[in-house]
Amino acid sequence: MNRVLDIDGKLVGTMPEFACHPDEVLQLYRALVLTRTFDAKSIALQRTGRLGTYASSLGQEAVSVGAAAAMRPDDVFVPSFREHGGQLWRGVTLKELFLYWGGDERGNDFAGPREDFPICVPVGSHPPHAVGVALAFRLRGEPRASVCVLGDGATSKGDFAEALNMAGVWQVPAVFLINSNAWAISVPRARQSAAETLAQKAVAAGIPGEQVDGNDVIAVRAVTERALARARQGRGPSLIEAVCFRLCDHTTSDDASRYRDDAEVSRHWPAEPLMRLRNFLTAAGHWDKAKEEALLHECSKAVEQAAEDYLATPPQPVAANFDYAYAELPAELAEQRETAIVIAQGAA
Amino acid sequence: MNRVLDIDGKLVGTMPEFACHPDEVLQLYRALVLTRTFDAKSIALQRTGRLGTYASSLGQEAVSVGAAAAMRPDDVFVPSFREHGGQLWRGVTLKELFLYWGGDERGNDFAGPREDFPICVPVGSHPPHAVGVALAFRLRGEPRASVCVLGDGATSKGDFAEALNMAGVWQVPAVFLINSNAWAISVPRARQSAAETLAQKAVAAGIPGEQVDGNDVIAVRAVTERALARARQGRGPSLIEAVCFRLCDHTTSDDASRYRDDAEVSRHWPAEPLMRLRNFLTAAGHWDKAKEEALLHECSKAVEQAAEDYLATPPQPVAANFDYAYAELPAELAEQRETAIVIAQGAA
Amino acid sequence: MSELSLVQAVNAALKRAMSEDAAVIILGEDVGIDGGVFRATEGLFKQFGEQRVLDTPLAEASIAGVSIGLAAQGFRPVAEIQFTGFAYSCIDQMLNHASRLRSRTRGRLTCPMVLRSPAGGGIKAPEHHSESPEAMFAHIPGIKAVMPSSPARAYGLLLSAIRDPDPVVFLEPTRLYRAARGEVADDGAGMPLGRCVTLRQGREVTIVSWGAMIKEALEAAEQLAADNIEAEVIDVATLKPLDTATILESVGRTGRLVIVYEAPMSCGFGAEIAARVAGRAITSLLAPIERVTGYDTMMPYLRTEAHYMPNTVAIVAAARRSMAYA
Amino acid sequence: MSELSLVQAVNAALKRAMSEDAAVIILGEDVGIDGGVFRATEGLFKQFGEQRVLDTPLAEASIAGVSIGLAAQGFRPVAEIQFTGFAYSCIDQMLNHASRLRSRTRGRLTCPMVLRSPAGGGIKAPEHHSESPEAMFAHIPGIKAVMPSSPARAYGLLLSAIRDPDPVVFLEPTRLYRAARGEVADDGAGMPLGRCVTLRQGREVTIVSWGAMIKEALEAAEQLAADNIEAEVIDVATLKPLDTATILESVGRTGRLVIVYEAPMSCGFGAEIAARVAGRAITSLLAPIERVTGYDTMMPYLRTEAHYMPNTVAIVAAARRSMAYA
Ligand SMILES: Cc1ncc(C[n+]2csc(CCOP(=O)(O)OP(=O)(O)O)c2C)c(N)n1
Ligand SMILES: Cc1ncc(C[n+]2csc(CCOP(=O)(O)OP(=O)(O)O)c2C)c(N)n1
Ligand SMILES: [Mg+2]
Ligand SMILES: [Mg+2]
Repeated sequence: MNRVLDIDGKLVGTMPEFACHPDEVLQLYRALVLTRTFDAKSIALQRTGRLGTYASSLGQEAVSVGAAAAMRPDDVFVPSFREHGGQLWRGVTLKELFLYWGGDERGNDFAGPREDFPICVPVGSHPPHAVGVALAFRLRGEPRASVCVLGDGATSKGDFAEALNMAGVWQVPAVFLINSNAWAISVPRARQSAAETLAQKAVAAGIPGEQVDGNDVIAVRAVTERALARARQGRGPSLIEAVCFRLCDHTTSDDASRYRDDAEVSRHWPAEPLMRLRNFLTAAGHWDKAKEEALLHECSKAVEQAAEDYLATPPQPVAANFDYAYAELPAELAEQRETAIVIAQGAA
Repeated sequence: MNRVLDIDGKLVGTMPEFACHPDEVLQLYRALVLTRTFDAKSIALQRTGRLGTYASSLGQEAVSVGAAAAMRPDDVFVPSFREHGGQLWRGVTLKELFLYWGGDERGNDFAGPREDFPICVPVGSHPPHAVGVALAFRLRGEPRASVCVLGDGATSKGDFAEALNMAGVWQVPAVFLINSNAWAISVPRARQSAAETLAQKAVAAGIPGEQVDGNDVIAVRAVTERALARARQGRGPSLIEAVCFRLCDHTTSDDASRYRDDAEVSRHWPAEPLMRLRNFLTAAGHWDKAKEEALLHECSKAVEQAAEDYLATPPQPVAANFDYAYAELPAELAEQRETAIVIAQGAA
Repeated sequence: MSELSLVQAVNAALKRAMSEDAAVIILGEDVGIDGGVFRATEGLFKQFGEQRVLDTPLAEASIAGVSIGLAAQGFRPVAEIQFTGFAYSCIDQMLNHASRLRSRTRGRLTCPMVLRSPAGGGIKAPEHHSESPEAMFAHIPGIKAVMPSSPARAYGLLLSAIRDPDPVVFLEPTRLYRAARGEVADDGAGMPLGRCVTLRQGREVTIVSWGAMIKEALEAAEQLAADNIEAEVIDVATLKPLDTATILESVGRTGRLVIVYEAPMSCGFGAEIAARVAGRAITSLLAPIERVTGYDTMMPYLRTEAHYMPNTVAIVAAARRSMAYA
Repeated sequence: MSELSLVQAVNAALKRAMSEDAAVIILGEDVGIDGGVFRATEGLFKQFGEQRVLDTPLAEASIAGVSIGLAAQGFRPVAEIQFTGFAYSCIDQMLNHASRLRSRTRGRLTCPMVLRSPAGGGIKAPEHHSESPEAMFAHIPGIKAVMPSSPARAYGLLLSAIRDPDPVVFLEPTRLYRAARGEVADDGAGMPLGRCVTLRQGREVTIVSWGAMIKEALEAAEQLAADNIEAEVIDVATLKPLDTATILESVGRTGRLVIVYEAPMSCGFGAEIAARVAGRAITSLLAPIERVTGYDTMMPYLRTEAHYMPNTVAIVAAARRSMAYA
């Protein structure tokens, strides 16, 4: 299992090139903290009826932040629904994320990464999209790659196996990263597959697969960078299993205490990704209490501001749902659009 | 790669127990010859417009014959559409096979193996059925197993990966056997998957997988018997890749010369399964020209008789298609049934 | 008799079916210890054990496919698809295999399975959690499609679905899971499939619907009654096979028909009802057949989903249009 | 102008589209060297190379899924599903992703893909090779569904489908692939989607159909003409969005409607046509709406499949019933 920092933030692997620049590591830390701050706020908003069902990424922040940090701006991110950290790193705004989770499609109209895919709710159905995107890059001869993040449960879905196999056949520049957080709602990893590791799912497709400590953001970024480098060199796709743990409920509609012991959760807290990186930075003399407080303050200010902006955003007009159905509104839909507007006006 | 007899029929592996009884081996040989005889007749009937599109098993007879021979009568066979040999061994009659390929559902109403599944046309969609059947055996605590045969192309279908994974999780008594005949219509094995072997697809599901020479019926039976023994002992499912070659066109509607060289086909002829077994039996003194002729005569007599019976079978009444739609005919369908009968009588 | 919510009625029916027939087993995602995300299978894992309540890996196509194998072997699997938005992956298995196993083998193998799934919108859920695909399943020969609209019917129809010798797709109106409560006698009595249920008698206009929209249909009838317009309300209950007779009889009396459904209008199940009436009761029609439906767009995200759902106002308006027609 | 069979017209349209737009690429099973099992892509691999004509592994869901990724990146993938009986595996990808990409992202990402597949029976093929699932696709918001019935329309409509900025499911009538021949001008002119085509004018009864059944519809009109019954024959051509106006206008003149389709009757696309007419042209209807369709059973195996297919006799009878109605 690839690892750079151990639970206490001590160096146990070889430090990748990028991590020799403190700023790079500090940026990663900032991203983890911002993600967790967004997470807390989202849950608060949901609990008070101001956000829809929300999927927390508590304890899994390092997975998509590490992956996104390894990407180039013009690569394409194809996320599942728990990769807030990665989306933020890619340039999706906090407000856009709030809009999405608040049930507003405009949250998917990213001002930043225009080619990134929106969150995918049907589990395991997006890997084929990542293959298509990567195939487009290969056909156009562009040195770009797609990065698809999916869950451990998603690896059981046929679409994932089909996509991985096609990626292998066509040797497309795609990287598949598993957020292996030990649970698929109430189904534990052991009941999801008899495979010892999920990285070995790559063997079926004849592509490389490896595990990485998903709580070690430096390792995740390093491993993803290697995979992306291979992809760009035309050496094909690869699969990475980032092993971590879902410290939160599945979503705000879930009550994990129904199916797993708090004790198990507590056991995994010491391994969570923020503390170890903070310890590492502190030991290296790049971090201290003051900086920590400043960062927390900065993050919560940004999140609070975004939440305000989100809450101040008026809902879309009824017509919007019709106006984006097709490039050109068909006659039959134009009629329905009128009806909808009339009904919305309370008349009928 | 498991192998008992080489191309010339020389012993290169350890002879399995059953093969020490000449009768057992002779039975296998007879099954291979009967299958090929049925095959030739089917193509002849199709060419003369008396049978529908037909999928020949030329050169692949040893795969399903070997698998079926390893099964017990109360196991359940879940075939694809190229396992005539296995179906015949299981007790499906030649007439039933002709009826099926002639476009008559009664061909699936096997008088013999009542629990065997009918031919599955949607490629790769039947592995889940084999898992369900095996799960039923496990839940009832019966020492039975299901054997699913699928093609190399079928291994790319999501349902196969899902089924293999579920079989692994539940440790059901199922054996998945790949008729790895190098082609999926015009798509060569190399373009089907980057996996070096298809046996390694098992790694993704965490179950054992191995290759066997699909032209060596003794080896196929031996390997399948081992897998079935494991399954019956509650030690779970396994995957077997039987490597052979499709010496025929994909089906009678295909013209393989469009996409592959005859030279390649010729190169594989020497490895075909009948000759090597005949050589082995001859060398062992169990076979000679006279016996061969007698067998060929016996087989063609049986096949000709069955073909006659098939051709003499009147088509089903119009009502049949309605009478088997549900256990009880719904009112709306009863009306349609009457209409259909009237229309069939030429009136309307 | 005890008052149960619709999801509790589903749970009671499952428990009853499992108690009376050892061949009944449940499989699906999170149906075990968790009891299903809506608690439809709550307590069953504890009571019947892991041999009869199986959590599956995340693979809908195979949840259906494995059920087919189990059913062919004499089990009566009741498979749960967590939300109908994820049941589309099952269509291939249901259409190409489950629905045909009997006919394909001329009765040798059969497929007595139930595919259960919460359907419909209005619960402010994420995308894909508010789908109404009933018409797709009702188009599949060999399948039966059922959609209850009350706790009592959920209980009775689910029991019949489980006891049915053929594959049944059983869609449960998510919006009513907790909202709908009513007296349910857990007496193991099934309600016959293939029969519409007339929930309210009326002489002037027939309102036909199914699933959660029955709520709005009944509310509309109330409002119409206030204006002395007597609406008859029919709950289709079983979409396939459809009890055409009950609908034709009603329209024969009222001469006016309003069909209400939440799925996209085009090719929704209501189109089939309209087609049958237009094919057999044209002379009794005094006005055009009205359809109050979802739009031919995707279901909007939760913030604006209310605009998508047919509402009482629209149903009342349609009934009035029908009444006003001359 | 040259006389082409329907499948040759499809081939010509593909070749034309690929020549005029480098973004057009083809993928599917056996579409390469083999040229497709019906030869629809014959010669394209040779002419355009493996970069633009890709043989895929055997995985329908991902053939659709990969096309979505390609389309989002600006390619115009034309995916072939070898037979519609295997296209059910694509419904999840088409409904949950292809059809929604534009709406979901508010226009940021779009999905200009075409999913081509031979549909319909009557060619004595094995099971699953004779399916008519058009209604399922026509029920999906965000998708367009097209079904040509002549070489010229196959050519023009396919070109328009490929140039369309949204996902189009293009179902080709297998039975007409070689049977239908006609003059086709390979001039790159597309035919507008969303328009019905009136193939024969008539004052007394309107026969609406699509795909291969147009052949029987026209034959029926001929026979009716012999009895001085003038039937108008409309080819729907584009099922979604539906050109309701043309149908209503015709029924408004004739007052009689016979809808012909080979899919199972219940929830078939003709139900939607009937529902629209019953909702808007009820007063002009002089007789019940007739449907001549496939039955609500699986398509029988080839030996008896002829009994399943609607035929000219049945269409003529339905038209006569309609004419006789008073
Ligand atoms: C195809 C599909 N089936 C079921 C669901 C309901 N569901 C949402 S998340 C989830 C579990 C996913 O587990 P995993 O892939 O491990 O991702 P995680 O939630 O752990 O991040 C399920 C069953 C879904 N969204 N999509
Ligand atoms: C799901 C599905 N897709 C496509 C087809 C059309 N088809 C029939 S056989 C075949 C190739 C199958 O190859 P393989 O699995 O290797 O089996 P083989 O024919 O070589 O025995 C294809 C594409 C089908 N029957 N089912
Ligand atoms: Mg997980
Ligand atoms: Mg093959």
